[in-house]
Amino acid sequence: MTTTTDFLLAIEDLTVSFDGFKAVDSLTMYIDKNELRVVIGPNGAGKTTLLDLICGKTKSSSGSISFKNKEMTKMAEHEIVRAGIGRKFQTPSIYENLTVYQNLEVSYPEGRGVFGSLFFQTTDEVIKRVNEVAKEIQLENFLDTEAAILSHGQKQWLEIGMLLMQDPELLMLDEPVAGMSAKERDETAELLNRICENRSVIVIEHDMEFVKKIARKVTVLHQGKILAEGTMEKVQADEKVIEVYLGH
Amino acid sequence: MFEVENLQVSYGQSQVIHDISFKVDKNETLAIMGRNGMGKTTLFKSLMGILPSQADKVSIEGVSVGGMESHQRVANGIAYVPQGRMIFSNLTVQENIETGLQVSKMKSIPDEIFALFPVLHDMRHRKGGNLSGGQQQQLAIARALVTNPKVLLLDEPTEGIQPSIIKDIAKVLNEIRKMREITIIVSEQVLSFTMEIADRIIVIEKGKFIHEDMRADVDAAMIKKYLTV
Amino acid sequence: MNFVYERFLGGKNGAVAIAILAILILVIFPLFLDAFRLNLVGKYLTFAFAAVSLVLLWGYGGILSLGQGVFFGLGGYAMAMFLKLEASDPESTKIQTTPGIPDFMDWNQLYELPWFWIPFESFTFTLLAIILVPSIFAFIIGYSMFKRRVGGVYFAIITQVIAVILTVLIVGQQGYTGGINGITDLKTLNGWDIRTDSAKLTLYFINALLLLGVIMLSKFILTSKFGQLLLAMKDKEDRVRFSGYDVSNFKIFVFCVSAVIAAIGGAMFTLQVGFMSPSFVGIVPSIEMVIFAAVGGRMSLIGVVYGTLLVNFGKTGFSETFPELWLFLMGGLFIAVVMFFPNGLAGIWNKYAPKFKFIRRMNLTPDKAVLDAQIAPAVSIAEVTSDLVSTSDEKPEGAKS
Amino acid sequence: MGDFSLQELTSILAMQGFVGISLFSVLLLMALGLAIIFGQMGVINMAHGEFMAMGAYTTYLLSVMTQTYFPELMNYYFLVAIVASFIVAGAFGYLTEYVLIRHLYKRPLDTLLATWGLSLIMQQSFRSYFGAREVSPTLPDWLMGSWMPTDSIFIPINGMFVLGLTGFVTLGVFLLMYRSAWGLNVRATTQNRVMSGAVGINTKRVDRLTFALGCGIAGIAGAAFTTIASTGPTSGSLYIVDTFMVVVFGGAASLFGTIASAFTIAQAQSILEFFISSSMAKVLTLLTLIVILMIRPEGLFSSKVRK
Repeated sequence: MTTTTDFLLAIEDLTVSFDGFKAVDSLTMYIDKNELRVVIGPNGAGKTTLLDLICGKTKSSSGSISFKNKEMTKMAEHEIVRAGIGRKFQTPSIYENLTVYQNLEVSYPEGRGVFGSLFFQTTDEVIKRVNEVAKEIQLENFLDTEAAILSHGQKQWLEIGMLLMQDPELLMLDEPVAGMSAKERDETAELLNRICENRSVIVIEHDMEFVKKIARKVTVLHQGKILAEGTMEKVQADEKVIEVYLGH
Repeated sequence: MFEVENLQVSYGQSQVIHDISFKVDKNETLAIMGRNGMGKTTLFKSLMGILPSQADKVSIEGVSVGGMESHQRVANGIAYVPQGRMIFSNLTVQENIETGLQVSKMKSIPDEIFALFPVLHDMRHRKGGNLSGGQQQQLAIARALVTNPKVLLLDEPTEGIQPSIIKDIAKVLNEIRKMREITIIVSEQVLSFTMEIADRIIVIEKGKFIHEDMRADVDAAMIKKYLTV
Repeated sequence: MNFVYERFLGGKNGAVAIAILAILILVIFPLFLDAFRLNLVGKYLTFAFAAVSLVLLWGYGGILSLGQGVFFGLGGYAMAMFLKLEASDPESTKIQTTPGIPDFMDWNQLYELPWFWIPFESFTFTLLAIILVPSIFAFIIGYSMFKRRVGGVYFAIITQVIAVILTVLIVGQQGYTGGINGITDLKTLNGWDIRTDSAKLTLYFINALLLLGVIMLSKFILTSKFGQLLLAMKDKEDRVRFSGYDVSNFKIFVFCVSAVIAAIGGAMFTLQVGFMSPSFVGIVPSIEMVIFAAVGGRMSLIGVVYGTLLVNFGKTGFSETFPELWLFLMGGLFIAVVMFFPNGLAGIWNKYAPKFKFIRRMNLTPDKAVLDAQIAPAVSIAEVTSDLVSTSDEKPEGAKS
Repeated sequence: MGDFSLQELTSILAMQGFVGISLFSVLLLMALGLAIIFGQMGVINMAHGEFMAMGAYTTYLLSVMTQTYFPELMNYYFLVAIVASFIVAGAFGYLTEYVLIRHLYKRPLDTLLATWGLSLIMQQSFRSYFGAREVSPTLPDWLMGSWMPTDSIFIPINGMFVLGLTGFVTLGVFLLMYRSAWGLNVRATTQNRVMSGAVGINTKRVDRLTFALGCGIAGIAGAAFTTIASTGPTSGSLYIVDTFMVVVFGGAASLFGTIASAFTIAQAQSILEFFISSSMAKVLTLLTLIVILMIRPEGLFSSKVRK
C-alpha cells in the first residue's frame, strides 16, 4: 500500500486511537530530504503521539509510515532507530550516572548487539567522533562531568548530542527548548540550524520566537489532524490557525 | 484574600518560576495567559503543593498554606482542575465527584452540582474514562467544587474542547462565581474565553509575570503578541 | 597486557582490590586456618559465585532474581550426579538389589538407571551440562519474560516460584533425585578421592582461583560497553531502546551469564562439601544469596565476596553459640542494609576509607561506579499508577506548562 | 482408578473438592490482603505469611486465656479471636508501614527484601515465645464433627465455617472497597496518587490504612487457619508463594480476579492431589501457572496492562 516517493519520510493516512479517542486522525504528511519541519499546535493536538508513532513507541491503528520507501509501522523500536531515525524525548532522557563522555560513547552506533558491545573497542575514531559532537553541543569542557549535575539546558543538548552520535537521517526533537533560559534557547536555535544541514529534522515546539528562528516550513496540528501547513507567514495569516490559538 | 509572594520553582538546577507575586480578591477572576512552556502548569502545581517550591507567602484569607501537602491545602480552601483534567477513569462519574467530599465533610453530592451540570447527573453511573473531553472537563470542575473551595484553580480548561462546549464552560464558571463568590484563577491561551470570564489578565512569559491588564482595558494586540503563532 | 590490566582487573583500583582478595583467600586463609575451617571457607566461597552473579544481574542489570539457588542447584546436581555414578560402581554396590545404580534409586525400587542420568557417566558431558543446562534454562525464562518487558517485582516472584517448583520436584521424586537428603556419599572424581585433606586443599585452591577468574570475567563484562549499557538501561530503558539497542537481548544475556556463574559455584560446592541437597536450591538459600550480595554491596564484585564471608561466618558463629539470635540478626541485617546501606560494605568502605591517611597515600580513588550508581527504582509508583494521563495524549512534564 | 465404583469416585471428588474449598478459603483470605497492598502500592509484602501466623497465635493465646479464666465462655471465644486477630495483625501492619514500608515506596524490590527480613524476625519471635512446636487452640465444640449429606460423603464443619468466614470477609472487603468513602479513597489513590492529593485525599494515610487492612485480613486468615491445621513459627511462610501466585495470576487489583484465581489454584491442586502425589500436584499446578504467566504476564483475569 505504500507508494514509492522521493520523500525521506512519507506518512499516509495514519490513525491511532486510544479507547475510541483518535489522537492522530488520518494524517498525511511528507518530509523532504534535508528539510527542517516544525510542528506546532495546542496541547492534545497529537504532536507527541505523532513522534511516538514514527519511532515505534506507539503502534498505529491504521495507515503507513514509510521511511526511505521502507514501511516502518511493523518494525521494532531498535530497528527503526537503526534504519536512521533518532528521537529526543520531552524531558531530557540521559544516563544520569554516566559521564558526558560515556553518555556519548554509549550512543555510538557500533557494538549494538550483545557480543558486539562486549568486545567494543574505543578506537581513535570513536574518541574523535565524541569530541566532535561534544564540541557541537558545547559540552567539550564537561566530558568527565557526571551527567546528573549538568544544567537543564545542557542535559537537553547532551541528549541531542547522543542522537548526533548515531548520525540519523531523520532527527525528531520534542520540545527541545522547554525549560531553557533565553540564552540557551538562542544557542539551541543555532545548533539546530547547524545540524540540519545534512539531515532532516522534525521539531515540536511552542516557543514561537524560537520557531521563527529555525522554521522554514511549519505544520499546525489540531485534534490529530493537519490544520495548516506552509511557511511561517502563511500559517500566521491562516484564519483557522488564529481561531484555534486565540478563540472562536 | 489569596496572596502569593515571591514564589520560585526550580526544576533541577534551572529555575522555571521567577519570583512571582500576586493577590486575588474574593469574587475576582484572574486569568494567567501564556503559551505552552511558559510556566502556567508549573505555577499551579506548585500552588497545589504537587511540585516543591519556595515562597515568602502563600495564604488564603490570612492562613498560610505554603509548605503544606496537597490534601491539607485542599482542606484550607484551594481546589484544582488540572490540565488534561485527570479524571479517575475507572471510577464512575458519581464516584469521581465523591472523592472531593472527603474534605467538605458532606455526606452526599449537593443538588446544586447536578443543577450546574445536568449532563453529569444523567451519566453519573458511567465510568469517568468513557466521557467526552467536554464532559470530563465539567466533571473535573464539579469534583473541585464539592470541596467547597475559596479559591478555584483551573489549568487550561478549554484545551482540546469543542467551541460550543467552551461557551458552556464560561457560562458555568460565571454562574459559580455568582452563587459562591469564590476566587477563580484560570490559566488560558484562548483570549475570547478569557474575555468572557476574567476581571483581570496577567501574561506569563518564561516563568515571569510581564504584563497585567484589567479586562476593560485589555491591550489585545499586546496579549496576541505573546499568544499567537 | 594493558588490555588485560584495564578490562579484566579494572585499572589500578581494581587490580589492588583483586590482589588483596587473592592474597587473603590464596595465602592468608590457607596459612592460618585448619583443614576443617578452610573447607568451611571454601564452602562459603562457592556461595560467593552466586553473590557475584547477582552483582551482574541485580546490581548492574537491576533485575532481581530470587531464584539463583536454582542455578546453583543445577550446577551442583550435575556434578553430584557424575560423582554419584562413579561412586556407585557395581563392585561397591553389590549388596543392592540392582548393583551399579545409586543407592537411593535402589531403595526406591528403581531397577535401572533413568535415561537422564546416563549421560552423566561422562565427565566431559557433566562439565558441559554445568554450563549449558543453566544457561538454556535461564534463556527460556529470560526470553519469555524480557521479550514481553516483564521485570521488577513480577520477575522476582516468578523466579522464586521456579525455585519452589524445583525444590518440590527434587524432594518429591526421591528415586530420581535422592529426595530431601540429596545426593550423598560422593567419593571420587575420576578416581581421585575428594574426601582426603590434601584433595580438599587442592579443591579449595581450584575453587578460589575459579572465583577470581569469574570476578575478572565479570569485570571484563562490566567494563565493556555492555556494562555501561546495563547501567544505562537501569536508568533510562527507553533511551537505550531508542538509541537502537534491543534491550531484552542484553537482559537475557546477563541473566544467562549470571546463571552459569551461580552454577559453577554449585558444582564446586558439591566437590568440596561432598554432597548436594535441595536445601541449597529453594527460596531460603536463594534469598540468602541476595543478602550476601546486598551486605557486600550489590555494585561491587569484590565487596560481595567479603559480604558472603562475613554473613556466613556470622551465621556459623551464631548458630554455634546463640542459634535463636541468628534469625533476629539476619532479619535486622536485611532491613538495615536495605534502608541505610544500599551499597553495603563496599559503600561504607568507599565513604570512610578515604578518611584514613595510609589509604589516601595509596592514591586509590574509590570505585567510581559504586560511589556513583544510585539504586534506581525498577518500577516507580508513577508507573504503577500510570493513569496520570487520562485523556490528553501529551504527557505532563515538570518543566513545561 | 479402576478400583473405584462410580459412586465412590463421585464421593471422593466431592470430598477432595471440599478439601480444595478449605485451601481456597485460606488462600483467598491471604491473597485478599496481599492483593490490596500490591494493587495500591506495588509493594509485595514477604512477611504477609507471618501476619497470618500472628493471627493464628492470637487465636491460640485467647483460647488458652479463656480456658484458664473463663472456661464457661469457651463456646464463644472464637468469634472474639477473629476480631482480635484482625486488630493485632492490623495494628502491627500499621506500625510496619510507618517504620519501614513508607521509606521504600520508590524501591519495590528493596521492600521485598526488607519485608523478608521482617519475616525472619517475626518467625524467630514466634519461636522464642511460643516454642518451635506447633500449637493448636482448643476449638469450641460447635466447630467439631462433620456433616454427612450421604453415607459416603463427610464434610467437616470447621471447613464450612471457614468457607462462611471467607465469604463474609470477602463481602466485607467488597463493601469496604466499593461502597464506602474510604474504599473510594483507596481506589482513587491507586489510580492517580497526585490527583487524589489534589482533591483532598490524604494519600499517605490511605497507604498506611491500606497496609494495615491487608495485614489485618491476613490475621483473620490466621484465625481461620487454626481450625484446619496447627500453627508453627513457619506456618505462614508455607503459604506465601501460593499466595503470590494467586495475586499475580489473578491480575493484581481485581477482586474478582483474586477470587477466581484462588479458586482455580486451590481446586487444581487438591483434585490433582488425589491422582498424583501432593508434591507433584503442586509442581504441576505451579508449572502450569508459570507457563500461563509467560504467555499472559498481566495475569489471566486482568483485561489488559497499560504500557
